[in-house]
Amino acid sequence: MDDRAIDIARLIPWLPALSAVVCGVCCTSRKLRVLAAPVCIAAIAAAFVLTLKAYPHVFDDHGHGVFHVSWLFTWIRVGGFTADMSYYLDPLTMVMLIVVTGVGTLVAIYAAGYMAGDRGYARFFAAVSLFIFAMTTLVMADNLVLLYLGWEGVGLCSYLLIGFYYDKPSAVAAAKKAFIVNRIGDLGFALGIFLTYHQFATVQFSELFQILATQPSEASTPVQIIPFLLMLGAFGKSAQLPLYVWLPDAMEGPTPVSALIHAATMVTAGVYMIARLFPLFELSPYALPTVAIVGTATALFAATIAMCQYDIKRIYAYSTISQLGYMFLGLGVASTTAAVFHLLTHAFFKALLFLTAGSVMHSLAGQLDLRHMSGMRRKMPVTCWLMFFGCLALAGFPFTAGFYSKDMILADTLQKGLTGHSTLYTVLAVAGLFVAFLTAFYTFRLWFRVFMGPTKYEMGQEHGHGADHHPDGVSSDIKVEHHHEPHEVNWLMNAPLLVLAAGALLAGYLAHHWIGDMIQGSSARPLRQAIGAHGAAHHATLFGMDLHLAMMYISSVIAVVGIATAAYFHWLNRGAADRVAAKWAGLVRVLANKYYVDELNDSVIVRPLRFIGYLCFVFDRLIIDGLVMTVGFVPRMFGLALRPAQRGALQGYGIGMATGTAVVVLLVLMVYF
Amino acid sequence: MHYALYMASAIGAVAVYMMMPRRGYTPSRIGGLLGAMTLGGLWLYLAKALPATLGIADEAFVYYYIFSGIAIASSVRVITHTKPVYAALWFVMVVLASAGMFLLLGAEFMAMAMVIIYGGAILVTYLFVIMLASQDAGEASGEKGDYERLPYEPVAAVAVGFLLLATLLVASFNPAPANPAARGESDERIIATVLTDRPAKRLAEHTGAGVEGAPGLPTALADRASLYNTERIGLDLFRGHPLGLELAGVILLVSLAGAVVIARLRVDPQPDGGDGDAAGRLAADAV
Amino acid sequence: MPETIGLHSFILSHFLLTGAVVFALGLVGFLSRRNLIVMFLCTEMMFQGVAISLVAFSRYHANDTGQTFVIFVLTIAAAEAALALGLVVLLFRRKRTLDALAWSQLHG
Amino acid sequence: MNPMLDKLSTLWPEMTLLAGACVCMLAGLSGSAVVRRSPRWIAAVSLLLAGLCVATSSVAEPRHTGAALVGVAGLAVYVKMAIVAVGLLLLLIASQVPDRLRQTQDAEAATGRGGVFDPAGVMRGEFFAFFLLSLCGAMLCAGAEDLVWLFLALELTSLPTYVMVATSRDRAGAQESAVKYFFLGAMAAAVFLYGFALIYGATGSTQYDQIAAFVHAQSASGQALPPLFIVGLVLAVVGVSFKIAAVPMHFYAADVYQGAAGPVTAFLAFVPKTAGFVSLIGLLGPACQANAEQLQPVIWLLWIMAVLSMTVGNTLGLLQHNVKRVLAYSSIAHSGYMLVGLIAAVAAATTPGAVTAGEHLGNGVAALLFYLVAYGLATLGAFAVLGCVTTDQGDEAQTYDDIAGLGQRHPLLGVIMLISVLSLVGLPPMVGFLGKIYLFGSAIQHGYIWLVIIAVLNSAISAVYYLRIIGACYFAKPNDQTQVAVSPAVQLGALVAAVGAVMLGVAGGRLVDAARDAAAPPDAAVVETAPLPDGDAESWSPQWADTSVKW
Repeated sequence: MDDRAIDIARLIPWLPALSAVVCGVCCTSRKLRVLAAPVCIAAIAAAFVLTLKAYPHVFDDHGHGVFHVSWLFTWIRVGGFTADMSYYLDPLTMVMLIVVTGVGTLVAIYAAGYMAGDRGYARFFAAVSLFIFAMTTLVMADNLVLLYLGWEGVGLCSYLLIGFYYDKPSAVAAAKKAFIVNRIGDLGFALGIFLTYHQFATVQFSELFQILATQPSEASTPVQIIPFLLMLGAFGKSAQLPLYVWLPDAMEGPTPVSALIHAATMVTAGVYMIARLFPLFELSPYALPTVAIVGTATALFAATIAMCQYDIKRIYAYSTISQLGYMFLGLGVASTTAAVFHLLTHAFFKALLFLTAGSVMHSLAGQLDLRHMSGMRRKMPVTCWLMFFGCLALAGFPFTAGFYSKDMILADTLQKGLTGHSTLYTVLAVAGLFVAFLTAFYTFRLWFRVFMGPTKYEMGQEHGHGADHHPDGVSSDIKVEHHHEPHEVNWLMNAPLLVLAAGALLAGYLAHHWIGDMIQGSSARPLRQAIGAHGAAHHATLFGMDLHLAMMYISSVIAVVGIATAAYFHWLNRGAADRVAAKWAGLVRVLANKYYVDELNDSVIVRPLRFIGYLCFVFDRLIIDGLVMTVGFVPRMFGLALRPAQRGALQGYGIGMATGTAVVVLLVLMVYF
Repeated sequence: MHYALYMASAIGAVAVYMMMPRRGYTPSRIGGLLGAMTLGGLWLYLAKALPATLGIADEAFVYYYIFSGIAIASSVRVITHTKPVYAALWFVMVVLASAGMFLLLGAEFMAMAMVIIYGGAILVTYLFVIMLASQDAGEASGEKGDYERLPYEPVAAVAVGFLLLATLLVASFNPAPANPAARGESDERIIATVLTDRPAKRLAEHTGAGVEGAPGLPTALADRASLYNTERIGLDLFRGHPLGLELAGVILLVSLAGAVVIARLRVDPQPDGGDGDAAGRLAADAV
Repeated sequence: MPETIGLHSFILSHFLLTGAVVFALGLVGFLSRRNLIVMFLCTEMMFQGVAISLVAFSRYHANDTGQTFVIFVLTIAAAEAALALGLVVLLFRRKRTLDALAWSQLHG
Repeated sequence: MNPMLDKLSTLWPEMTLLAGACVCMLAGLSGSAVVRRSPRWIAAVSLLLAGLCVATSSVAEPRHTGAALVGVAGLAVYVKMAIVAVGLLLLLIASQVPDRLRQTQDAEAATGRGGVFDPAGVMRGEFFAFFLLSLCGAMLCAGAEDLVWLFLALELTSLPTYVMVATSRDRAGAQESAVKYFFLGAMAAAVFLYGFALIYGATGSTQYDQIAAFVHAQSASGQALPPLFIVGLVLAVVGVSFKIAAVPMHFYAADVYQGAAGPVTAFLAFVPKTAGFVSLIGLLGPACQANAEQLQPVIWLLWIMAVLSMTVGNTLGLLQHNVKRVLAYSSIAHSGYMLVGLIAAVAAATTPGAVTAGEHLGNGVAALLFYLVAYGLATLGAFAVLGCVTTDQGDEAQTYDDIAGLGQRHPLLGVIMLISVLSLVGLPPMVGFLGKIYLFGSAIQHGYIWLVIIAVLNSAISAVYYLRIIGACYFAKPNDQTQVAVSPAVQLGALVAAVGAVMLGVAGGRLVDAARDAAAPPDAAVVETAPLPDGDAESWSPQWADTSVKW
């Protein structure tokens, strides 16, 4: 087999890097600005093509997965410590690369239309290119330190892109929050890397896996700590409890960014990292159950919050958190195949959902509030149906992409619970099913609210993105006319969505065997734990059926019921709201907001759930947010306590210095006498 | 012994604190008495353990108490006197007393150098600057001298200073044995290896030849079998630390040029020349 | 009993005591006196305390390095004094006071 | 031949700088306008010549093998090269400082109007002369083999900086920071001088090799080190830590950095710090002949200093609105990080058998030397950018508001600031990341897990205030109250620093190797020259896993 294509694969990260530089240059001149989008799209698309060319090379002649290490140049080589700029290519890498560069290309094409007219057009594409560079580096890294480089790189790009509209204070605050919360997670990750090196004397995956394969099953305590430290990093980046608080706020960024970074790619880095380092996580008997529990708790928590939100992007953000929770559940039950499969399908349908939400927002001048729009299907039919497909996939409607991947996770969990007679996993599986119901409900609540019912809408405050960001009145060369009338977006934006919609509908069916082969041929293959779905015999049955088949039936029913419930309350019986409002006019005046009354007609079944959602939301904002911010608060207090020492008097400083010296000498002498 | 040192430091701290100038009544005499008693008591306590052979002439050791007492008392006056001129003059006393101690220790050259360089040159500079400043300040502000009288946080300063002192004393009273390997070369050896022309000289003397054997060397030096302290220092300085000597020269050059640069830095007349500068500058630019 | 070369160790300690006291009093003066000139004088006094210790050590070990060191200490003291006094004069021209506390605009 | 004269032959770089300084001083007073403006060129030329001298100097065999932590000769060459390289960049960004003084401007204006040039008016020559002399002092610190020499070298490093600070700006703030820096520096000098005296008193010698021999004899006979020696060492270390602005001698840093002109602050953040760390390496070298048990108090001292420096620096930095003060506090924190490397080095040298760990990540001195350059580049870029922004009052940019929107107003300066700050944060691929990996890795190697946890925690805290700088540059409305004026020299200097920060971070192998060679223990010098096996890293060695976890 010739290695040419595999050698060319080394260029995958560097094409976007080059594009970032070119786009950076484009920033400086107004004339060059229009070039940014084509350059960026071309670079990412080229990276995608290279990925496809390299794809066949990660299999040996028998179709089994193999890995290649592709060395580029010496990065860090200090004594025995080696962390080079070199790439680890195996089937798992390929899956991730396809997602990153594939979705990346589509989002970039969409963004070329979406961002048109914005003052920061070139800056946006520079940051996106940089992001793709960092993300591809992350998934291709052959050692932990290079992975960390990508990890911090995507964090930085995320920071820069969340704060893209820097004249919005909320955007700046959200950017800062994202960065700081991620730093907390990264702290654990960095310590995990240090400890890994300390324990195994290498940070290179190939060597690490070799050592791990021969490790005795009883690992020492420091070794057992490593997965927990790494996990902290994964929880931060993939927005799991309690480090998820930054993700809902991150929606302040431009919508394509939300789709690309905060739904499809970056937030799945934590899932990827655990999958990549799966042998490490198997060393501790407590690591994977922890991952599973945190994942399920996050899925449940975020899904309930999503039920009570009105901002479209926020709903999707919480839904992303919830779906990431599923992936962690999958990892936690040693079903890496299912987790990565869900990662793949989720990338398609969530990117689709965000981008269609972006279209709605684009068309309604920034309006994102569910309560201010209705019946939009007549105004934007294409968007309507595209989003419908996305919603189907998210809700897990039979034979859509989300259906297959979610089922795989839930079935594997249940199987682990039933075969191992473990109450924990059974409970987790049931909780997962319940989340599936909530997901179907809130997904279609949104869709019915926006596209069904009578057509009415209120335009948002922003009169087009472009115009809004010209506080000084400078107009740009590229300008899209914004009618003050909702309209379908142009085909530059809709074309990539069609591809995504196809993926959202078909990826599950087409890929569910393929993904198994891919993962089993990579380092993410579970070595020690019982293999969930594939390759091993299925011991458990449910209702006399194969577990997977049973689970398909169950979740189909759940999805349909969820959708139906949503349809009843938010489409068919929506008029009830007005009737109630009319009858309780006084109360409405008291509430001063008719839209709360809209929700009055929720039945006894849904209302408690929604109420719990509100409670969770309050908990989220007050407790968890507060908790995370407290971490930043403690050093502040510390600083405040120290600050009086810096009062400015020369001799005050002298006394401080002399005291320090005297105390130090005294302590040293006390050691002696 | 450690406890005696700690206690002496503590009482000494109280004594110095009492002598610190303050707004109301300053019990400086009581403080001085207390301090003197502390020092005397400590010495008496230590005298019990004095060994038979001291390493310096036994009868001369009494001078240690005299010089040390003067040095310490003068140091206290340096930091408690409210008039800078007197503080500087008391510092001369410290220098003179330590010169005396240097003599006791057989360091004649250092004693003389100390008196000439410190007591003479440096202190005169200080006095000059003090005069320059206090003369001006006298007419500039009426409430002058408040900062002379009132020390900055005397409690903290004294506490910290004497805490450090206590630790230093404890360390000082546990010295390591002298390092025999570090012993300097003997005079004989130096004469034999470095001052090689000197034995020739003495040989010439013995043989009754003339004294002009070594040109440039005074007869008084040439015929000694041992070396003066000054000779030894000179030899050590030039043999052991020639680079240090060069470096010291460079540092003196730096301080010379630095003092010139600083002195000729222009200062705006406004008394509080802080951020008022900016306005002044803009106005000047406009003109 | 330590071998005595130049000076008995207990006598050495006596001289060290004087040196340490002068050093510490210099430190106290530096920290408490607010007149900039006196403050710097006090650092000279700290140097003086070091010089006493150095000469005593020199005798103790019966080598000359300590005394040579004192020469350099003297040189540095002179150099620092020249610079410091120049700076003090500059500061005095600026604020017409020698109070160290007058220079505490920078803080926080 | 006098051994001192042998030594003199290794001092060509210093002599070049000294000669350059003298020429600068003379040229600055010339009546010809062209000559009078030449000192910066003279300084640049003499720096280049000094670099040439360093590059061509044959590394003399260290006089005392096994005496110090490191071979003095290798260390000196590395440090001198680093000082020349960073010194050139500092010179670029500081080239305008004396010209900005109103005094200079007035004198030149008077000459331009046909008047006679008044040489007393300008201080260009002296400024660059002091610049060179201070660098010369820092170089001498690296070559010091004697406490007397070290004392003089430290003074030569600091005395010129006092003058540079005092004359860097017209403002009273400059003079305030000068008086604080000078007076507290004199006090610290007295402290470390006392420490030197006690070390001399305990060992009978001021020469490193003889001190090392004494400690070695003491250690071999199983006796405890004399308390006088330990106290002396502690006082010396604490006193010298004034130069590196580590706790407890850190108090002055923020005020002094704030008051001095930006380029001079950058100078203060690099040159005295380098001199201080090199001095600490030299001081601790002989002491490391003792075993770990005997030196435990000193290790604890360094541990406490490191942890407190990081924590104090970072937490105080959180509360600041003044960017210069933020960078000053970050400078304190970075000293703490570098002390981590020093602890690893002392642990390596005092634990038998661990010296070979220098082959791996365990070489704390190498890490420290590398980080010095990394920190120097990053901080230089940041201060240079700050120096380019002036407020309406004609003052330098100080607060976050002053640099608001810099990224939009001057993209190049914005990017330089971004890179510098990210390097200070320690984000890959900037050089600061590599430096931190190296530092913390060396400590991990010797089992200081908790120390590294505290350090990593601290660098996470620091991200908050560094982020605020980026936020101000990129996420804030451009401030109309400030002007951005960049001279080509400053731009070049800052740009080279920023590019260096990225390049060294991506491919810092050569510098790492250089640092490692510089830090190679003299005994192992022969072993070290063997080329590293390429590609194949060490296999998993079980004894590493056995390293006990220490604080």
